[in-house]
Amino acid sequence: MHLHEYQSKELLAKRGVQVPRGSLCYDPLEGLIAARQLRSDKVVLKAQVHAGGRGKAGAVAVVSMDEDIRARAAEVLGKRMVTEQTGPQGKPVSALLVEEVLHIDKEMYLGIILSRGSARITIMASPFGGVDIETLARDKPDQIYTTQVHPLRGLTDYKARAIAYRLSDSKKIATQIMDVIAAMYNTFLELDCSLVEINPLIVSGERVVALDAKITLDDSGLFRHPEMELWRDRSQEDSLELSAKKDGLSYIKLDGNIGCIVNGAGLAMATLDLISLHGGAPANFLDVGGGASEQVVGDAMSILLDDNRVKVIFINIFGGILRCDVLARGVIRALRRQQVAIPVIARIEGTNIHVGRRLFEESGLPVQMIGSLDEAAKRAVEVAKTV
Amino acid sequence: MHLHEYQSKELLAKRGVQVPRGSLCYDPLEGLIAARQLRSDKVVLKAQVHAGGRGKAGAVAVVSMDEDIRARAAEVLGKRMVTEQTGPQGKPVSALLVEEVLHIDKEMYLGIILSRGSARITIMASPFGGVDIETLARDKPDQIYTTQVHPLRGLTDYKARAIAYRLSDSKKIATQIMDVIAAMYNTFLELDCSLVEINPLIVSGERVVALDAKITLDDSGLFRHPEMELWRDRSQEDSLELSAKKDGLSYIKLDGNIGCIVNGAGLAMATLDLISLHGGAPANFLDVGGGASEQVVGDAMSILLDDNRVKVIFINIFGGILRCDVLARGVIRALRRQQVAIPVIARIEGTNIHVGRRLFEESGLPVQMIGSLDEAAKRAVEVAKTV
Amino acid sequence: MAILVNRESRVICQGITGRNGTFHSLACRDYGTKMVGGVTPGKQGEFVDGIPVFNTVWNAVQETGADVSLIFVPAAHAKDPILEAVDAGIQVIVCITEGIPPLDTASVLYTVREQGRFLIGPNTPGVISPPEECKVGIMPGYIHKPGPVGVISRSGTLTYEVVDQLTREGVGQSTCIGLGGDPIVGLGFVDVLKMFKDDPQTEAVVLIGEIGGSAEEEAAEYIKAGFGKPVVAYIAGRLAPPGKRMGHAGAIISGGSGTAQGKIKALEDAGVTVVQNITQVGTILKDLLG
Amino acid sequence: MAILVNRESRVICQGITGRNGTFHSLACRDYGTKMVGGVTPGKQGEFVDGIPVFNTVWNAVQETGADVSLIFVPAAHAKDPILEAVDAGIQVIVCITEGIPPLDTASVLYTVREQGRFLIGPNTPGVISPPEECKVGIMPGYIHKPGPVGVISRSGTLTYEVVDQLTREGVGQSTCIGLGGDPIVGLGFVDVLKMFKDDPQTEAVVLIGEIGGSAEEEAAEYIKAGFGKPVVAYIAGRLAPPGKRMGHAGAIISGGSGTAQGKIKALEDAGVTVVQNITQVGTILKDLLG
Repeated sequence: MHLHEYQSKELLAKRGVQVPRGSLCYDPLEGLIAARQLRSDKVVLKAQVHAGGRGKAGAVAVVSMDEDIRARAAEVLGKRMVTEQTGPQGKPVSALLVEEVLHIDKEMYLGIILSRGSARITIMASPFGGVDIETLARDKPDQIYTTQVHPLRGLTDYKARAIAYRLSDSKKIATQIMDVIAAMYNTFLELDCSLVEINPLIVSGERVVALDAKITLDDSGLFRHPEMELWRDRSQEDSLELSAKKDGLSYIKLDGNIGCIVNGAGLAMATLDLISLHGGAPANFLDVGGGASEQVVGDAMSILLDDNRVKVIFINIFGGILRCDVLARGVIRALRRQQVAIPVIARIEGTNIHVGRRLFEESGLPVQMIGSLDEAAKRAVEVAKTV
Repeated sequence: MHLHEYQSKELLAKRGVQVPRGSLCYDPLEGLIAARQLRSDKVVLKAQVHAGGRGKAGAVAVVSMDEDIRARAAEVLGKRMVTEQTGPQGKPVSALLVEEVLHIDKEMYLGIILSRGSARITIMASPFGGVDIETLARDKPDQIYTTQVHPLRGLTDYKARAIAYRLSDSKKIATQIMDVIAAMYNTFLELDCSLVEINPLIVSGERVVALDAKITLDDSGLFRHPEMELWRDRSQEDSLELSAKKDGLSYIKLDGNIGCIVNGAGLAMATLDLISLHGGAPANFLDVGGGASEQVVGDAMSILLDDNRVKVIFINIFGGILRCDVLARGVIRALRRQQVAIPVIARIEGTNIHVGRRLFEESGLPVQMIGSLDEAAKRAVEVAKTV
Repeated sequence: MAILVNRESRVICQGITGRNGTFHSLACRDYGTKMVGGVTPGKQGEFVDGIPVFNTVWNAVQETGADVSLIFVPAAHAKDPILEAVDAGIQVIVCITEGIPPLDTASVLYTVREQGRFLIGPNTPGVISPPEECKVGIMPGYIHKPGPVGVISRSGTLTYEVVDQLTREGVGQSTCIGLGGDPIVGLGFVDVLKMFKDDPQTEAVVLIGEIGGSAEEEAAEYIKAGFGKPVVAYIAGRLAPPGKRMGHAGAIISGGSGTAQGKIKALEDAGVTVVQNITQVGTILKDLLG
Repeated sequence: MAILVNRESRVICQGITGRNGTFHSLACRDYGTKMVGGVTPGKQGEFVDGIPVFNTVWNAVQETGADVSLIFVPAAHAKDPILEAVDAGIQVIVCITEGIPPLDTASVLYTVREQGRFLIGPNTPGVISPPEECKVGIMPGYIHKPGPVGVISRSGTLTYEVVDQLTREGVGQSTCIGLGGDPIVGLGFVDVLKMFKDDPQTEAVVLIGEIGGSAEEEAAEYIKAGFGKPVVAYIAGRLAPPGKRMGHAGAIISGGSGTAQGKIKALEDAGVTVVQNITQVGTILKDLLG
């Protein structure tokens, strides 16, 4: 679960990190008032969207108090913002962070992730911030310092100190950076994060300030932090994907017209690849999970049936814990409830396959059973092209 | 620093451990009222002294409400209690814990220490409590289960569970014991303890209750818990030892008449042993520490000069960081201030020895310098016998 | 022979009295696995269809000599049972549980590795050695067939798909292992490849990877350095959009790394036959070994 | 030769800019020790009488090749510098600091042992190898003399007393080590005895114990199993009353264990010459080696 910049800053500020003065605004007038309250010549307006690359996309604007602040705010508020990370449809901007403009002496980078290979929390730091870490890794690989934290010992002062002194020679600055690192680490640990990033972390005079921050919570750890659900901004997430998640399904919208239902994430990905290999375009990734119930299968079918882009439904199930008869019942129920006659290609295999096959045959519904996965995928692609 | 039973119980109860209902009383009338409030046929009166062996010494009494509770309380309150651990002079009882009497189905033992060899927190448990751990170790060594806690991992549930199920087969009881172990462990860690003990931990019906508890805080960790100083009961400690500690000295009263001042704990112990080997009896252990100042040396001298049992003072200093001239100045100042003419035998060696020796010689005070440690000790013993 | 689990493995199930624990313990036993006990605190003395239940893993190991454990416990409490298994001396730990917070997995993994034990998963279907009639996991046993192919995968049903193809083509398996679909898991491709290398029964390996992380790239590097047995690979997720989690918590392309294309290239550079069409794995292996 | 520290040791001081740190760094250098650097965060670039100061131990090691560290930091913050030294690759860590909470020492000791490093102390005078002109600690250097006797002790001034006797009798020392007076310390008697056993220069050992714990009993057991060199021991604290802490945090008899009598008996059973009168250690060693 992604957090907005303002939320990320709030979590860090609570743990002692300095952030620019500012406030969150939901309409242009509020924005004007907020800007005036900062009593400064210039302010920065930052659109709150779940996507990087905001700078290039014009989602961050430094404006002078001479300008028409309301107009500038209105240019973004309520609009959809397209950045290199949002996809062409963009993401809606419902809130604007209005902040003071700080004098910048130095821009640094600090990020924390959980590294897969070592299975350790890894702190990445660079004295050159303000660009994204991938660019940094490409352009100045020897200016990124990574430090791993012992999983049982936790973050020690000396590790934070070693990083801090690589970013600054000044004791005054380094001491503040140490505190920032500790705050980031504690946030990461306490909230089961998958990313805590401050970029840039700036030196402004004698102060160290987090100019931008990005926190992502790991979905698997969310059950420990139910209070964080209140911070979920549903407007930033696809509504179909959201409702699928609520049903216990894993669904991702794609651009094609072949609706897919598969059990297991790996098999689901392989199914998309196979369809694509045969020249088709899947409308979605949809994993009903290893042990889905009749209800869940029905819900999955409904999501596809509700999607008017879908020309054909391709079911690929290798029944293990999920029995083929349960699957068949769920599919049949959903098809009967819906009055649309969408063609269904089903390749089912595994536990109770015979019962499942018989149920489909006896249903009288337009479900075509094909034993070979390859043939089934080819057929789905053909059907999608002809419908 | 030792805590009283009632203090130990308070710390554990705060962390969820069940303790008997009761209250602390400072005079007999209060005791009577407390007993009545328990609305029970019998109550137990427990003298609060820093010593084990209270049971055998009559410091714990179960009394019926028919009896004269005030009289029974008056038997102990304000008296000195002599147990096998207090020494013949005993310890004053200024408070009485008045508690309900619980039905006991089973008495168990739980204790936590920091084990020297392994340098790990060690949990000791036995299904046979109510006797002290040394007796238990002698009589039922195979009924004591010890478990070590990984210093970085901390106490895991499964370790607490394994102990709990060794004490009880009942899930209801074992689950409560797990919570007690966790509470004890957390107390140990949070307060830098050297001992957290519940003995006995009882099963009373379906409840697990700490009938008696004993917590000792490690002196080296006390600086992290300044609030615990408020709980120090100075009446339970020797006043000379206390004032010595305030001066940064390490002083322990012994039974003899030769006052000793030494730098370094090991050398101080060796000095006592040497005096004893030559037939003398030291009045004290006194370590002025490795880097004592003139002031501290003077304070140390004053403690001995104030002790009217002391017939001769034996100074044994191997100057390293502590310079012999600093020592001499401190001793001379204290002797001059005090108007008593107590003989002093001094064996000093090490840094600035010549200056120190000259200072003593020029002082005109009754300080006898002897170069050989063995001879010096012999001489001190002789002097003590003749004075 | 096979690897990790075999005819001699003595298996317990932590969480045996739960619905899944009971179901799969009995299914494993039906397949031939020596299910010697189970653990559910407070239920010592009970039996699950003849399998004795203990309060602690320690008790179970003492009484049954168990060396393998199959874990079914809720994600919120999975850390402790894994540590308990390690502490009690269990050598191979198979954790089926899905949705364990990665920081918890990372924490236990430290101890697992420090103690030299093997953790399979979490979020794995488990491990099965058909020639040894030993299954420790939730995979459908009947699709397997004893034979010379080792299968390693980050995905459950995709493994079933491949195994089913192999069996239909008459190609049996030595050991099939699901590594688990989480970003942080115990055994990785390289660990298992090393075991397959030393296993005389394994003549070829099928490696089923997916997007996310760099486990496949590391496997490629290891294979390149001289694995010595043919490897056929399939990488799922060529169509996956960056930044989207494809079901598995570990299957996510971030910052341009972890793409299927990168993995396929690395494996091909290492001399691995990378299959584009998942449905051809069975026939390719048949040709390879035939 | 000697053990632990020698002519080649490259020593840094953590806390070099403090009063004690400066004083003893220079005293060690005066004795002959290669003091190559010091660490005080924020003071990199400064010098202490010619000794360069670094922000981190890591920097100091990189620049100077240090392998030994002498630590002077307040007890409340001693944990972190020890861990830092270990992490930066320091092999021998001498921690002078007194009054470190035992739980802190126990915590760092885990990492020190896991990484195979040597921690001397805390609450130790340090270590000195007179034949190698290397002193890493606070002991008065001038009382020492190169020679064949190894000295191990839990006490500081008592060691000085014994060393002084030895030197006066013309008996020199190979290495003298204060283990530290705390209940939890790094190196123990047995660790150091093993080193002395392997050190050709050491012909005899003086072991100075005291009440509390069971380190002397363990030493006795080790010696009994075949140490092969003569050992002379002294145990301080025969008069100590139970339950009273005799200055050292570790010197306390509790529950009837840790008594001088028990330790003396164990050592005598192991063939160790236990001296009753501390002032005779020098002459006994002279007779032994003469």
